[in-house]
Amino acid sequence: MDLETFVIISVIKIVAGVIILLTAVAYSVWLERKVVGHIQNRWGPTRVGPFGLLQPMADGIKFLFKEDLTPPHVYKPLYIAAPMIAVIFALTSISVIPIGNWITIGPIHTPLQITDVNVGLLVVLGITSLGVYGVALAGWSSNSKYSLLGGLRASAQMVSYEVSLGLSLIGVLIMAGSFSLRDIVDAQGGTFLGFIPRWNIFQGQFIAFFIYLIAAYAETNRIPFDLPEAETELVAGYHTEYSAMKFAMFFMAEYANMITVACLASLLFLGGWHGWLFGPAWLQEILPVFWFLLRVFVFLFIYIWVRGTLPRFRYDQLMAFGWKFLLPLAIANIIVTALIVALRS
Amino acid sequence: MTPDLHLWIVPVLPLIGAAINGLLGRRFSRQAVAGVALGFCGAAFAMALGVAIQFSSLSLPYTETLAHWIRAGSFQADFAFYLDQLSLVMLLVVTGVGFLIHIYSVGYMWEEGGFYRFFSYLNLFMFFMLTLVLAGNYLLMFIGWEGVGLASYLLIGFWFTKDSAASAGKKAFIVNRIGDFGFLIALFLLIKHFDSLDYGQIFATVQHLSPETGGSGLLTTIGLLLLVGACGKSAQIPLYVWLPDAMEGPTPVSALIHAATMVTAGVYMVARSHVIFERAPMALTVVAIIGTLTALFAATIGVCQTDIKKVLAYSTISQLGYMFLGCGVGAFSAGIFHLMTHAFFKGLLFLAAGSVIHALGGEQDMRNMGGLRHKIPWTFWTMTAATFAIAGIPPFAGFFSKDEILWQAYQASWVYWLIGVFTAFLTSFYMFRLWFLTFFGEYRGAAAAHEDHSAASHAHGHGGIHESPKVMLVPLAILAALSIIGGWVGVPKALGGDNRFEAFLSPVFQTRANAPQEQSAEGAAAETERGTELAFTGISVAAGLAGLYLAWLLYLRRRQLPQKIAHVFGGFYQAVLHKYYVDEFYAILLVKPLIDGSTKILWHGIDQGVIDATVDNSADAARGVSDSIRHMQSGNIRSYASWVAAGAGAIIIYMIWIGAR
Amino acid sequence: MLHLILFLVFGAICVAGAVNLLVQTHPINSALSLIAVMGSLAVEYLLLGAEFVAVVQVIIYAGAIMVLFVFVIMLLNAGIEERTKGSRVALLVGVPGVVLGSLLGAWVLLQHSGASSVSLGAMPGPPKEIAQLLFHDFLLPFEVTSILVLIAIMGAVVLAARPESVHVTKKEG
Amino acid sequence: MVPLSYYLILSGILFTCGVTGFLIKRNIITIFMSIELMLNGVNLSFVAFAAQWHTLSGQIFVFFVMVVAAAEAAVGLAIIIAVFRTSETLNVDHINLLKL
Repeated sequence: MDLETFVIISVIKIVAGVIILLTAVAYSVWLERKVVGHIQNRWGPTRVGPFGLLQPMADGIKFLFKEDLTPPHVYKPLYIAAPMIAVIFALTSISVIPIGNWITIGPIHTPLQITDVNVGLLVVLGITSLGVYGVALAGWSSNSKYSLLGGLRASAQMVSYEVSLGLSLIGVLIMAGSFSLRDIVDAQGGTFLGFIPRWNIFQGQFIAFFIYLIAAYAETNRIPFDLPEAETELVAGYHTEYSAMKFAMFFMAEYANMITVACLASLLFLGGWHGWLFGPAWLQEILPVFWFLLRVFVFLFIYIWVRGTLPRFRYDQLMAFGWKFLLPLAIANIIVTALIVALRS
Repeated sequence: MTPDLHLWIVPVLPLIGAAINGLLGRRFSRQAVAGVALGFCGAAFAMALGVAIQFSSLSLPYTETLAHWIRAGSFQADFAFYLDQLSLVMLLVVTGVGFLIHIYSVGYMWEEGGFYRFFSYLNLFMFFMLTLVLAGNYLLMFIGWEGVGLASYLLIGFWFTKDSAASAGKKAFIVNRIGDFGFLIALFLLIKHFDSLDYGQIFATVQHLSPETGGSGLLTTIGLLLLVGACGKSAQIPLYVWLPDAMEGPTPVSALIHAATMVTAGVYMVARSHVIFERAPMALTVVAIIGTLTALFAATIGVCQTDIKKVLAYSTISQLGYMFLGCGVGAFSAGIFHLMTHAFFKGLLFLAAGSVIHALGGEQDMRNMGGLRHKIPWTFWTMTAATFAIAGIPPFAGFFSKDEILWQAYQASWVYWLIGVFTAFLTSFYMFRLWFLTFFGEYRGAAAAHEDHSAASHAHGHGGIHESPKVMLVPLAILAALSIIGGWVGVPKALGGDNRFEAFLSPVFQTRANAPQEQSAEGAAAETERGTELAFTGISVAAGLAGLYLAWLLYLRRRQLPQKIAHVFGGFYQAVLHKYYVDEFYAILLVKPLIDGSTKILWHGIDQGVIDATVDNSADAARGVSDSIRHMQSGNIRSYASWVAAGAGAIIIYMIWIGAR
Repeated sequence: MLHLILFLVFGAICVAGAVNLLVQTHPINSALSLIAVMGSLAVEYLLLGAEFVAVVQVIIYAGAIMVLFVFVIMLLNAGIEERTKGSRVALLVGVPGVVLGSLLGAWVLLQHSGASSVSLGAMPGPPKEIAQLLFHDFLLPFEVTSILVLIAIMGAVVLAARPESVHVTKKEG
Repeated sequence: MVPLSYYLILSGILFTCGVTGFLIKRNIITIFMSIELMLNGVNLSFVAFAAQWHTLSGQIFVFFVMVVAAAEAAVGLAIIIAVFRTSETLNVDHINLLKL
């Protein structure tokens, strides 16, 4: 493949990736409102389009056309930059995530992934870890006590849970022996005992998955760890002073992060795109994508389900839980996994 | 073939005891301390007996190397142990007598403070003495040599709160240093010329050398230097001055260290080095002369002493002189024989004296004693055995060994013999003087004793004159038995015996180059020799009996006579009473110049003027410079940082300059 | 060529960020400039083939250490730095001095190492080989640094904890 | 193809900026950041030399530097908080208790 083809294909992938991601973000918002509504015995959005399916469009239009309000006494450069930072890093991290196996369209044979980096997982982690700046700077530059408290909470919480999150993945890395997300998924192919798939979650990484799940909720500031935006105490936390499109950016960033996390969970623990393949050749190329999206959907559904079920933690509980329970557990998991792998080889 | 004896365990056992008592003894009860000390010492004795039992099956000399110690080029010194007949005799004497004295000490020291400390030191002494005796090379012997000096220092100064005891300890230590200095130089010479300190190697080399004629030569030098060391340790002229003062220590210490074992180390060393001495006739002659002079000299002083322990101390010096005389005339086995019997009866004498002192609550002056034979009969009878032994009355132990030495001395020169016999007479005299003054007549010290009783620092809790406890009497009895029969192993041929002791030791000493005695002892001359020997034996016995008679006459029958005699001899008596003013002489000649030199030159001149001044002035200079520089310390972090950066910049520029050159 | 262009672009960002760190009076701006420097340094590492180092640079430096800085700036609400005469003098004397020194150093380096050069992807740093080095050849230093970090954690907790208050919930990441 | 010296010059510039910042800045946090800048400059030359000599040891040293930097940041920032708590200022010119 020559350079021109490479550039063209990459641009196509990037555009497609962004569009798919933004659509997914929009509809996961819809999904959340709908599901939470049903959990709370309400209907959720119903007016715009059938089942309220056009509601995300309406929301987008509303955000675009509202007045962009800048409060006085804010530190303007950062006040403007903060939501951009948040959304940029949220969208960037999708670039190394594969959503399926290789596909062949005519003469072109390409992976379903914007770029395959051999330290892909670390790239995702690195970009995610930069996302905290959006929240922190937003909180500080707003020059409001609620925002500042939210920003402080967010940065402390995200830095703390990033440790557990990173450590929970090491077990998976030991099993796969690679940082490349594609290699990790490939390592989970096949079955053992005839019917159990070789997903990491079935290979002793259940505890790691559990840690990852909890840490991921904290990383994305979701209930039950949504302390930074706790409306009952901090009004709306770090985005109290934001409105219109800037607020929408934070919103998009949060849901994009959720999707990234869901993708990562599917890839690392749930066997990626492995699944039942049948039918003609073209179907066999598409089916992995379907299986992968199905997992992501399930994961997102659990996100929403948890939101509709659990109350919010207290701040000291949150910190104690992260440092005193999850971190030792993650380390223990690493030790046990490493021992097993070392003994097996 | 040869069984592994693990000789190293013998010295290490008392060391363990010393360590346990020294480190933990403070918390132990007295019974436990005594148990530990006796246990380890007794184990060493048992081990020594075991060695003796296996002895006949050994190929001698038996050597055992525990570990390498020093390796420098071709020179090598190991932790090696060496066992032959000589070592075995010493081993048995040291452990046996040492064990008995340990037992005795339990009773003697029971009331004293620092009980655990005493036994720790005593065991430590045993360790070093056994190291000295069993060492396989001169270096290890030197370790033991220094170690017994240390233990002796500690034990002499055991009552360190008493000024005289502390200074006596120091004196012993310092005088011994002079001897050790000679010993060390002898060792250096050995290393230089033989590249070894190992007995076997050195003796094997030396054996092939012919005797040195004339008064100089390597072996003579080494021999004389070794003799200096021996003189220090064995209290010979001119280094004997420490031993009388050493009586400040507890009496069992005097018995063990300053009579039976440590002071004989010099004799042992000379006997051990006989191969060297035999090829250095000049050195051997010096040994004999020094021995003779010491014997006579110390005996005369002993005549006038009134302190019971001092008499015994000078007696010890005198007897050591006998041993040197024996060695000096080439009769090493006779010297060792006398060493052994002396260990028995002199140890016994000290222990019995200790028992007397114990009975009188600390009284040591014979003028305050008298008539004690009914009050402390056990002590009296054991002491009697020892006194007869040392006086050379047959068939007590001392008779055989002393007679052997005198006979051998006569064969070398009649002068030695004459002085020896006169000394034997003096010995007999002052010993019976002691005996009569202590045990006969009537008691002269009642009032004094009672006053002492309350005032003496180590007075005993129960009043009156009393016999010592059993734990003290049993060793006395055993030693008394040994004093009586101990000499029978060496009954000379002249008296119908076969001198088994000399025969036993002969493998060690047979290597002598010139042995006129042995050559002449064989053959036709033997019969006439025997008659002469018998005659001489008669003379020495007569000398001993004469001493007994004179002592009886002067101190029991005609009590006023000694005063008159002292009056008649006037100046000489004063000189003898003051030990010939040797201490004063040393003080003027050696000690005072040393102290003055140290004070004026080393202290005021060098230490204060040069060393202190250097330190003081440099400190002053540093303070002056700091006073001006400290203003740089502004408290401003950035100014500090600037200095660091400037320094780093300077280094970088320098590096660039170096690189660009 | 592409390599040189990328190097120059991100090198320029580095230098600009570093200079901005000096010029800015508000610490948060300095911190953000430093993050920019670190990010572009990560790209420089990528150009040198050290992709693992590059990612770790982002995660640790930009993602953890600088977050800590920003956090502390926010916590202490550090204000704008005041200027005094001394600092102007330092600027007038120091900046030309620094520029001169840099030029001198650059000249020396150019003189003495002109021949050697690095090409794109010349030496990839695969994580496996790095792990082999880190956990095998450099195991002892690695363990020592881990103890260092442990001590640092405890030190930070002790230093930052308020002695009088019991419910200290703030954590240093 | 980029000459090694370019990387070294960039590293030197970063290091010099760090030194300068350390000397001219007054805010203790900024001073601290200058130190981090210096460390980054050094790291760059480590990686450049690692690429130059085709050995990974240089990269390993970068890790160690990072760990030390992290430890330093944790302790240093804790000290800054403690200092701020007692003296209510971050200006190093006002923190001069070490003065004579």
